[in-house]
Amino acid sequence: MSTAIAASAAPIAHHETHEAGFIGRYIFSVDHKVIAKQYLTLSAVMALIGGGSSYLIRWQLAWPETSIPGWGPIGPDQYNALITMHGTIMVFFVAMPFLLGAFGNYLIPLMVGADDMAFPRLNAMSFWTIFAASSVLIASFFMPEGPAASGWTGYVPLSDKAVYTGVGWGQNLWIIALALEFASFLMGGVNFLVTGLNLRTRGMTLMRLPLLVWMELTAAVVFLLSVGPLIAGAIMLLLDRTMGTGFYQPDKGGDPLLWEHLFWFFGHPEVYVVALPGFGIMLEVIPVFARKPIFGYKVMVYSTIAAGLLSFVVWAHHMFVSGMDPRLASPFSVTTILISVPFAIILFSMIASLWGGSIRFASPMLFALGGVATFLIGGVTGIFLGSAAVDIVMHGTYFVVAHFHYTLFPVVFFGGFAGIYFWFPKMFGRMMNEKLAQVHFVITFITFNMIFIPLFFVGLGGSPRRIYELSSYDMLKHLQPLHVVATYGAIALLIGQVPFIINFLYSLARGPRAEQNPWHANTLEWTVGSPPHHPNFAVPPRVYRDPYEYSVPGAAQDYIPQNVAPEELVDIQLAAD
Amino acid sequence: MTDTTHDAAMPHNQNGLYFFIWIWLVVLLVVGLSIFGLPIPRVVAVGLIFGVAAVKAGLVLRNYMHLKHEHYLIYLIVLVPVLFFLGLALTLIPDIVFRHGM
Amino acid sequence: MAAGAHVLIPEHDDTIRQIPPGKIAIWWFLGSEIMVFGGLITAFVLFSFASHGAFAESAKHVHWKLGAINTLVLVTSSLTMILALGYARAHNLARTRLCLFLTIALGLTFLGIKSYEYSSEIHEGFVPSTSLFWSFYFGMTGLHALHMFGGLVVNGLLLIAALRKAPWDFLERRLEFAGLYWHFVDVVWIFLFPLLYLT
Amino acid sequence: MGGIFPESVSTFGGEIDSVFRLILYVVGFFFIVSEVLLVYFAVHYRRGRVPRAIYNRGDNVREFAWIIVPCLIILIFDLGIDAAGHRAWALVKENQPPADVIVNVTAKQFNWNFTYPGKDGKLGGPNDVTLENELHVPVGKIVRVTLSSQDVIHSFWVPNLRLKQDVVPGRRIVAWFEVTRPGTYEIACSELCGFGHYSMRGQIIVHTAADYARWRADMLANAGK
Repeated sequence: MSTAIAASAAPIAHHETHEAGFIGRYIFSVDHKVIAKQYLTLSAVMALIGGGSSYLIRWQLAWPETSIPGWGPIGPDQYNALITMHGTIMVFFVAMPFLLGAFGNYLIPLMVGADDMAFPRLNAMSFWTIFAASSVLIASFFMPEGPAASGWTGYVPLSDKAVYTGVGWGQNLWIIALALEFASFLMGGVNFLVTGLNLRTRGMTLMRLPLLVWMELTAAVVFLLSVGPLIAGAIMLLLDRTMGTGFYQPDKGGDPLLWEHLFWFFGHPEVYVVALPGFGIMLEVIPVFARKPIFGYKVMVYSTIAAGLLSFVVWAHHMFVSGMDPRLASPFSVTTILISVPFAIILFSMIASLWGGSIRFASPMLFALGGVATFLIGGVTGIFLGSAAVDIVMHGTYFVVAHFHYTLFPVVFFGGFAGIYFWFPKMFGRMMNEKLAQVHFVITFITFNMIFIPLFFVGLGGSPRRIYELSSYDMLKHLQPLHVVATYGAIALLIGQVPFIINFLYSLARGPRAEQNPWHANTLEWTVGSPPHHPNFAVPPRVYRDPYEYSVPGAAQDYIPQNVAPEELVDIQLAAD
Repeated sequence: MTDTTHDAAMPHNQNGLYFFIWIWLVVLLVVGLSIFGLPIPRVVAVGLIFGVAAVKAGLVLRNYMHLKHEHYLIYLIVLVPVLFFLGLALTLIPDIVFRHGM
Repeated sequence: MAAGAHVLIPEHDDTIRQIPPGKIAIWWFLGSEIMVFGGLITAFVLFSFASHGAFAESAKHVHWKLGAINTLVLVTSSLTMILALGYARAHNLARTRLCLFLTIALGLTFLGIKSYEYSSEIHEGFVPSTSLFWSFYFGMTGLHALHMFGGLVVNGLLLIAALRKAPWDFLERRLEFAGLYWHFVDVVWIFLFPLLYLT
Repeated sequence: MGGIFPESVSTFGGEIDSVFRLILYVVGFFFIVSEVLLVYFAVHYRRGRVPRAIYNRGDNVREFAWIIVPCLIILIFDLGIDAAGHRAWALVKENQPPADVIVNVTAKQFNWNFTYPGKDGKLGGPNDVTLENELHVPVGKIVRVTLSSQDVIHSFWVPNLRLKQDVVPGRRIVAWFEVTRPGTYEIACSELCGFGHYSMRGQIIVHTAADYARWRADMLANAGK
């Protein structure tokens, strides 16, 4: 059956790859699988920088008067720069290249049955653009006045004039890095959409696409349509900083709230740009390890689209107390609450998919379920912030910090690690060590909660976020022990990644060879070799069924890959009988 | 993936139509400019000028960009962003135009 | 492999796949461009309402006649661009080259007039930092001019391809995609002109 | 929420806290149900116990009702939360009651300046008095603060009052509160405003009526000198 079909795929060489040397094959490759690995490497490097900065931030918050081991003391201006860079790096240079760049690039063509992205060279260009963006961002660390220090939201006028933060070119480079990053994902997003919509193989109708593809495509649409106003806003910000214009300066007739609106018009959808692919990974993993179809595939697709559309009409809930017209608050409260419904459907369907399953707790499944369990906390705490009245108290406090880490960490890291453990055999042709993976999960799960549950209480206690020292307020001093707990958690979380790094690097070189379909999964990427050769499919595959046909009654095997023709199925059946 | 299957729906030689549309575009430009000179209330003039601009844009989109022969997906790709940015503009009116609190 | 007998869902119901990939890509790109210019236009219109007539006052200093000429130039370049595609479809190489050449010439004329406008305005003392209107004026027309420039580069490459007798299907397809972009830039100007010059 | 929240000392603080509690109970219930189901399903349907899964796709209405009905219930509860929240929001932010005491608040990097009416009892006159980082108000009176900023966006945040309002340059944003208990409470800046953001601390000193009169007389006398 499928094994035989795919085995024939292996020997056919593609004129492009076999001619190319090392540079052509690994550096300026146009193969989506290589580009995906480049994205993965980039996001790993950036995650080390972003995660390392969280160590400095957490140490400073727990023991403000001490010098940070391995670094030295940091001042308030450095602290602001660190939180700015931590946010910018984690959202734009870790989450997006990881979930969209790496997994989207690797899996969309394979899952829809295409040989490569629709525009391979554009794909390479989008990677090298984000590479340039990352370089610019890292270069900003070495500017004389340091990197941008106005928060990852870059609120004006703080970011609008150098005098307010004392940062000159660091902030300009921050804008340029973001602009390049947006350009990169504009190219990438277009490529995703064309690949997912037009390069589907025969029989791969829209309603047979794996949910990860649906979610990546929705994320791409949401990104493409939401980033425009922020690009316009960033152009205005750069002009303000370099040409002396006054788009955001009230004394020149400008308005600081314009930036907030433009930023959050993008910023909220951006959360879904990151969250949806993370869910997509969990949704690929859960059916495989529960040996069950996803519960309510179609409604899940519609919910995804609904969440994508609704994400454009909720942005002002970030601005309830920003000084915008208070009459706007209640309509935006309602839309914010409405958007919880599609997400509730997605999460409940994930839980319902477990019912009646035969669940194997391999490491991808552990991370996927851990992601669902923790995202629920992020989801329900969002209701507090979505209610305008409670947001008066919660806005700008550590409650917000804990909330968005509880939404983004589960999708980016629990989802992302689930994806890595799941597709590592496909990507690198070797298996990872399961014991180390489980240790990694247990440490990550416990320490993550240990960091952010205390921070909810710091926020409820009234502590504003982004403050260098809690002890400058008498009313907050009693919250200090919570910060200490969180910092122990953060350090343990960072150390807890060591088993993963060891596991990854060791398995890369020495892991046992992976079979073509080690998890007995159905989607098309498992019907080709591990790792796949350059033209992914020797013969364009043909799709006959839905992506999650596990444990079909009467079938000999508990999985039926998408490309198994009905008559082949009959043959298997007869042989089994 | 070839273009030919898709473009078959489109009549072949359309150069005459393109000239015709161009004449309309020039006429509408003149119309827009003459509204600018008319002694009518500014609000009405602005409304008319943008009406004319919208008609011109529609002519270019439908004929030069062949939107009238396109799949509904292409319409969606154009219309959804227009709706989103109009929504953005409407939502910002109370803040930017009336400057709540100023 | 399986024969056609077991196709569970007929292939032709899925019309999206029949759109050429390049076309769908360029439209997605234009969709996000609509949001970029939409954001700028939104900001301009709202600030214009908020300015209590200051914008209209400043707008008296822009050279609306030059703007009108430029509109004519750009609309005409759209015509030559679409004619280039029309002639390419008719496999008339000489006229395709001529139309492409005219498009580029008209585009350069537009940029020339635009830079003359800029320099005379700057001589009159209107620079981006003069007032919010001028910030928008220079920002929006500058971004538009950058888009024009990008389009000119693409058209120039296409002209070179046409001069080198590139295959027809290549020329037809590229001319269509470059044309979509060029017409979009034209549409943007159709709105920018009344916004900045006439109101 | 004693112990977790700072003590509430404004007239509307209780309203906000009760909306918080309402949300806590509603989402807490659904949260616990979801987590319990998640863990129960995961443990109950483990491979060792259930060798072969049940094939159900949840693609008919009868099965999917298991998802849709809870979601509709959540939606109804959510709209209830919105209604309750709207009342509290309108009370705090939308309706400005007539003020007994008015103070202008000017935020700048990294200070709060509080400007009080001078002898003429009106703000904006030549004899206004400005104090740094100290807001004196009487208990049981409606205080209106007009917030403006000289440089960047700050945020006027008094946890005990349950009042937060961003201070935006170019705008004069009005907020109100009525304190129910005399005492000294802290004002924090809760919008990143530069390197001194963490130390942009102010105090709100709530006097009894008699104390307030005495303080005001002293202040005017000092200002006259």
